[in-house]
Amino acid sequence: MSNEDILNPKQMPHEPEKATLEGKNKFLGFWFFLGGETVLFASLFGTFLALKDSTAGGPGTEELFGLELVFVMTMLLLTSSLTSVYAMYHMKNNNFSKMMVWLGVTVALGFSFLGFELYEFYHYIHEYEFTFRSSALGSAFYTLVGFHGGHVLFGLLWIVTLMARNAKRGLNLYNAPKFYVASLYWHFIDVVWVFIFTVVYLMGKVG
Amino acid sequence: MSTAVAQKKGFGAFIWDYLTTVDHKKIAHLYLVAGGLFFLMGGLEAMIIRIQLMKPDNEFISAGLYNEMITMHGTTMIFLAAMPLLFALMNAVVPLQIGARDVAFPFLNSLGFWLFFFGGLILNFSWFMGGAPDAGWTAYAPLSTTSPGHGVDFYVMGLQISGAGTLIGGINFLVTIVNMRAPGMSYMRMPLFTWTVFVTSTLILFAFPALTVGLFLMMFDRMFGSVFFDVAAGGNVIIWEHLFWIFGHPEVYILILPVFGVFSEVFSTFSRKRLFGYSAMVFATVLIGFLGFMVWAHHMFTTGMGPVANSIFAVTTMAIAVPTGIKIFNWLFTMWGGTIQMTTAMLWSVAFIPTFTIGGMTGVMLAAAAADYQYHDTYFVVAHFHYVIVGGVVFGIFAALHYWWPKMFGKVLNEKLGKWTFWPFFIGFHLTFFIQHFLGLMGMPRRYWKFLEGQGLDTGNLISTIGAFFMALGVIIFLWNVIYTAFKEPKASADPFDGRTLEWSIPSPPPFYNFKQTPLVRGLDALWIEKSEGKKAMTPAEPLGDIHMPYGSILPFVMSLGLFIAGFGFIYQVDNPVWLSLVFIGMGITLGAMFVRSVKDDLGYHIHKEDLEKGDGQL
Amino acid sequence: MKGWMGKFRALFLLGSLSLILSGCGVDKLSALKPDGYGAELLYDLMILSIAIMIFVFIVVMAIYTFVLIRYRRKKGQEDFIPKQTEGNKVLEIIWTVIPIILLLVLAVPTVQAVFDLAETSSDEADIRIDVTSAQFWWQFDYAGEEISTSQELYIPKGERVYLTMKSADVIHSFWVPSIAGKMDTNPGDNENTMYLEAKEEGVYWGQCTELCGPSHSLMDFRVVVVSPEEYEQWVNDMKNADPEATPDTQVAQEGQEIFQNNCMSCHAIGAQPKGVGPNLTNFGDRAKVAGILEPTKENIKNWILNPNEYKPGNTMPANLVNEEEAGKVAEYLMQLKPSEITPESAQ
Amino acid sequence: MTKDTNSTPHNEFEKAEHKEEMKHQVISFVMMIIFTIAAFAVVATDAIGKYFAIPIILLLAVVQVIFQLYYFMHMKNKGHETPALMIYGGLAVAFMTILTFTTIIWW
Ligand code: HEA
Ligand code: HEA
Ligand code: HEC
Ligand code: CUA
Ligand SMILES: [Cu+2]
Repeated sequence: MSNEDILNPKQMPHEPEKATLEGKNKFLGFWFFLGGETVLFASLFGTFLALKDSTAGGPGTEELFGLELVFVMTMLLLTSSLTSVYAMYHMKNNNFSKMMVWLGVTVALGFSFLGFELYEFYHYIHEYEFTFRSSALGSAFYTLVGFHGGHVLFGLLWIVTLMARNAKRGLNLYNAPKFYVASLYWHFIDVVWVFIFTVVYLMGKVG
Repeated sequence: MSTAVAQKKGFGAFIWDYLTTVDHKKIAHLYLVAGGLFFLMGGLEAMIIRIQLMKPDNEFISAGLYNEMITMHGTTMIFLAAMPLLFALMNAVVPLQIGARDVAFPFLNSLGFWLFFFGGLILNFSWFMGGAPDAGWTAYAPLSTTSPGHGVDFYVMGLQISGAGTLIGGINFLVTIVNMRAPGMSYMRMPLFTWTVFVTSTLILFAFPALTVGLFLMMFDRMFGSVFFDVAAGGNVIIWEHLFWIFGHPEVYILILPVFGVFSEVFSTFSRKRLFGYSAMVFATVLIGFLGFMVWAHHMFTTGMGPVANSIFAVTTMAIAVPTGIKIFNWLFTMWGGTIQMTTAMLWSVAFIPTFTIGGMTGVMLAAAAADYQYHDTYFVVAHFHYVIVGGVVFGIFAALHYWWPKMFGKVLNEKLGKWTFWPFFIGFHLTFFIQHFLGLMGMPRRYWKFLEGQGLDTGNLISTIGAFFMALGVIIFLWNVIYTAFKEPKASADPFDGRTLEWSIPSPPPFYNFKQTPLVRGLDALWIEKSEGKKAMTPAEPLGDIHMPYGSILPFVMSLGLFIAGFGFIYQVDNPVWLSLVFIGMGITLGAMFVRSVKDDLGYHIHKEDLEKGDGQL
Repeated sequence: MKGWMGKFRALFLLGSLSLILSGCGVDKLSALKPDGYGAELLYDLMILSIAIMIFVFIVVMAIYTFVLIRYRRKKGQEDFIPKQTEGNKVLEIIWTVIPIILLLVLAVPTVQAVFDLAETSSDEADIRIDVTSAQFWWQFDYAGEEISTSQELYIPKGERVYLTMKSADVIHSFWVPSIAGKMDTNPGDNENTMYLEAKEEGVYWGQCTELCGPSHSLMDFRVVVVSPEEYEQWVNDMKNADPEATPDTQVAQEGQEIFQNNCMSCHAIGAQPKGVGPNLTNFGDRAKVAGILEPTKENIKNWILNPNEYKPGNTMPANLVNEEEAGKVAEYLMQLKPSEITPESAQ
Repeated sequence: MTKDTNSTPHNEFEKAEHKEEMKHQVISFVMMIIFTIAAFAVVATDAIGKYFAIPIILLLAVVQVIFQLYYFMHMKNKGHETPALMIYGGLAVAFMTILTFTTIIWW
């Protein structure tokens, strides 16, 4: 396939993200990466679980967590997962402008999630003096949740860059895999969050 | 558009070419040179260790320096020598063996190398910046978290950065092997080396993230005041041990599996026989990889995990002897009935069998959890792992270098010097490490700066030290051989060893696009099949056409350099927040380069059919 | 365990193997010269595993030697193409099944030994000792007896002594090769347990086997095994030791005063209070100073003046007292001999 | 260069197929929301004892994740065999890691 065909495809194929060898490689490589990320988060979850009762006299999970905030955050992130699915739906239908709209919504939801998260941290630090350094639980909590937050932030920057970069070009076989892979990343972040709200917050609340 | 070969324009252009290359064959050279230099460093450290232990109560180096020496020796050898040397082989050979023009991600391939390289540099800079890490290559907390100075910080940053490179490399090879095989090469027709690389890459993918997390926790504890390993604030030091070994045990199979692949190729080539029990070999490789994740706690039998855990991990560990045994016997039976030609590569491989068997057997002895209460942290363990690592990995790397040197550099290494490399190293190796089994049992713990008089350990240690000098001699002869070969040996043919796999079907060294036409694979040992049917070359799977090639790029170098700079910032911001500026500068460079990478289209170029027809690789 | 081991011992191979190996190393230090229940159990396990390994090795080497001699390419065979065999099901099954059987033979006694050695005390009457490690010394507190020693652990022959182990700083590991296997001492609440059961009297070497800092290799200690009667007497003597007792000589008395003024912040004499340095109650009876030096006055004096020269990185400050004072303190310390029972009694 | 390629002709059949898939995805989204609410409800109302609540919410999480992976991330589609293998590999290692860490002081 010539470069011209990739940048200006005469017709979009069925699965534009896997139409070129580069696309196929990117697709597969990214899934592998997610396999590795699974272990990364497992190690963090393991550490958190091992330290979840090590409060060193400070506040414990039951005392700290409020479910309302977490519920709102969860809804935001879950919804953003759906909106990115919509974006990919439009990508497959070769409808670039709609894809951009949905990605925009995704980004907005993602940022509001982050906002809530920052507020949550602020709240713990100022109301409870529960910090990264105050107890092993604190270290483990901020590290696990912070790593997830970092992933959210990175995902947002990534999607925004992609959108800005391709706003004028439209969809082609060169950038379709990039959009697709970014959306996979976004879903993965959501998967991790499902476990965070279950294992950290809900189980922490149960005690 | 044939810009990729911009060399022969002087030294500057030559350097620039390597800094920007994304060609897997050149990246292999980079890995080889960098890994080789680090091997010499690690070897030098080993010599210093052995000199210190030459006689009882020796004061050759101080206690603190000794701990730095063993830490750097272990870390350097494992992360900066053995792994990169294996990556050199993987890069040089895998794409050729599967009939591919390149790896799946040429850009990332180069990024992986530079990350490793700069990570290794950071680690070794510690020598000049107030002291190297001194908590052992295992860096157990809280010794590591409370170690004064910045030594351990260098360990953390260095491994974090080079670890990222390794992970990238692993993913690259996985995708390459899954997606880029030539037509006809089904999984069960892949050469065994490619298979082992595949499994090794999977292990990298699943093992390294555990190390990444462990290093982050340690970094946070040391640099940002978290308390994961501070028992006073509820921390738990055993977490590090688990995370380290969840990574660490698979790591040793990451090291050994590729050389198992090498030996499979060498045995079969120089016996002129198909590998005996190919499918069993593949199965055994996968099984070793799989079991490798269920045994890590055998390094922690004396940690106090309790009898149930110890028993479970003892039994799973022993189980690994079975697939490994399958391999040993299959190699023996590959030679059985063959016609064995004792080239240097074959000599290293033949020497590997008894050596590794001894190492594996002491491994199984260690796996007997209760008995490990006696062996653990003694020289018995040191003997075990040098038997498998030196007798397995290093022998394997030597075998591979002698075997694939013509493919990498176009000349066959001098055979006579090759044998002169082998014998001192082989004899020296057994002198050094065999006696250490007994030293351990006689009560000599490892990581001992000095042993005292009157403990009956004097003779054994002296013998061990003498052996190390023989090994050094072997290495020096090898270096001489490299130089000698470069100047004195004639150019090698495409297939100097009567090879069986695809890499021998193209010129030595191959043109930068590897295969003019992608070959059609008709079975295991693809080239051998064609040769045994009297054909000279592979049947192409496609008509001659344009070849797509990636552009080179300096960005991987820049990204890694940024992290290198940021690394120093992270290390020193503890002393003075001013250093945080380095973090911002460094991260800025890296993120900037990433940004450039993502907004600039890079589709590569095409070599045109007409140019290909004109000359063989003379572009 | 003992039962089937007895049968194995009878085997000539194992017997001679044991003989050869037991020639290795120094008494009371080598794991190959077991004098305790644990060490013997593990020694038997080691011999069994070595025997299995030798068997495997012989098989591998037999095939190996044959192949290399028989199938070496000879002159005139340059063009010979051997038959390309794919494999052999029967052979492959054989070399899968036989190792599995051998490993089972090893695994069963391994698991038994692991559980055997994990036994903990259930009886108040047992001797129980708390072991605390610190950079680079050991403290032993005898539970229920109000006795503390450092560097030297006294235990009675033939009795099980249960240890509860922890660390005051980094991880260390407690190993007395001739009596039992090793066990780590972890910081925090992560206490470990093990037991010692010595079968011969004597002074055994103990070592720290987990890298713990510069003087890791110098963190030696002794286990003094005496007869049960002597142990009884030692416990009594130690309990009755008077930390305040005035020494006989003038020099020593001065030494005592200097000691009380400069050193008591870290070192205790008598069980209380616990210090950040070794307990010196029976220092005069020690076989070694700081675990490594001969107990001469000169050595003690030099140690007090500059401990870091002998054990790099240890936490005792240098030059707390001047040279003359150090001599006096040494004199005093050497007179701290609360008991008749000393390492010499353990012969 | 085309600014917006959505004017290019596109296979009607494929469009229908995408629509069908989208429908599944919306259904799974609704299910996920329901599961989430259920999990929060279990904890918030304290209706069930601790020993039942934890397994239940974990189960709900696992089901949700399966929806994410199979529907949102298309793992159910063909061409995802290798990704599935890798994710399961990762999950296996993850499972073992977490198992040890939750029982870090073994029994
Ligand atoms: C390349 C590296 C490599 C390899 C391949 C191995 C292979 C094995 N290792 Fe080793 N090991 C290390 C590198 C390696 N190891 C390192 C670096 C350490 C120390 C780390 C540190 O603490 O610093 C270590 C430590 C180590 C320990 C911890 C010791 C301790 O600290 O107390 C244990 C315990 O079980 C162990 C076991 C094994 C086993 C069972 C194998 C098996 O895979 C071996 C299998 C092979 C065979 C058994 C031989 C061939 C088989 C046959 C011929 C069939 C028949 C055999 C039988 C029936 C027995 N190793
Ligand atoms: C790939 C891994 C690898 C390799 C190849 C080696 C190779 C060697 N190792 Fe070691 N080793 C480890 C991995 C490895 N090692 C690890 C992981 C540890 C544990 C560390 C820890 O406890 O934390 C260890 C520990 C270790 C110890 C124990 C230290 C202790 O516990 O106190 C000893 C002691 O003998 C030793 C010796 C040697 C020797 C003599 C070699 C020889 O084979 C080396 C041969 C090579 C040379 C001799 C190079 C020769 C070249 C020159 C001399 C020229 C130099 C010139 C220039 C620089 C221009 N190693
Ligand atoms: C800050 C605490 C501290 C002070 C003060 C201190 N010591 Fe020590 N001392 C130690 C520690 C810790 C050790 C153990 C060192 C080692 O073995 O690693 C030790 C060891 C010793 C030993 C060897 C003990 C043995 O068990 O064999 C002697 C003797 C000794 N000190 C004497 C003295 C004298 C005399 C003084 C006062 C002049 C003194 N110490 C002051 C901390 C201290
Ligand atoms: Cu204490 Cu080593
Ligand atoms: Cu291991």
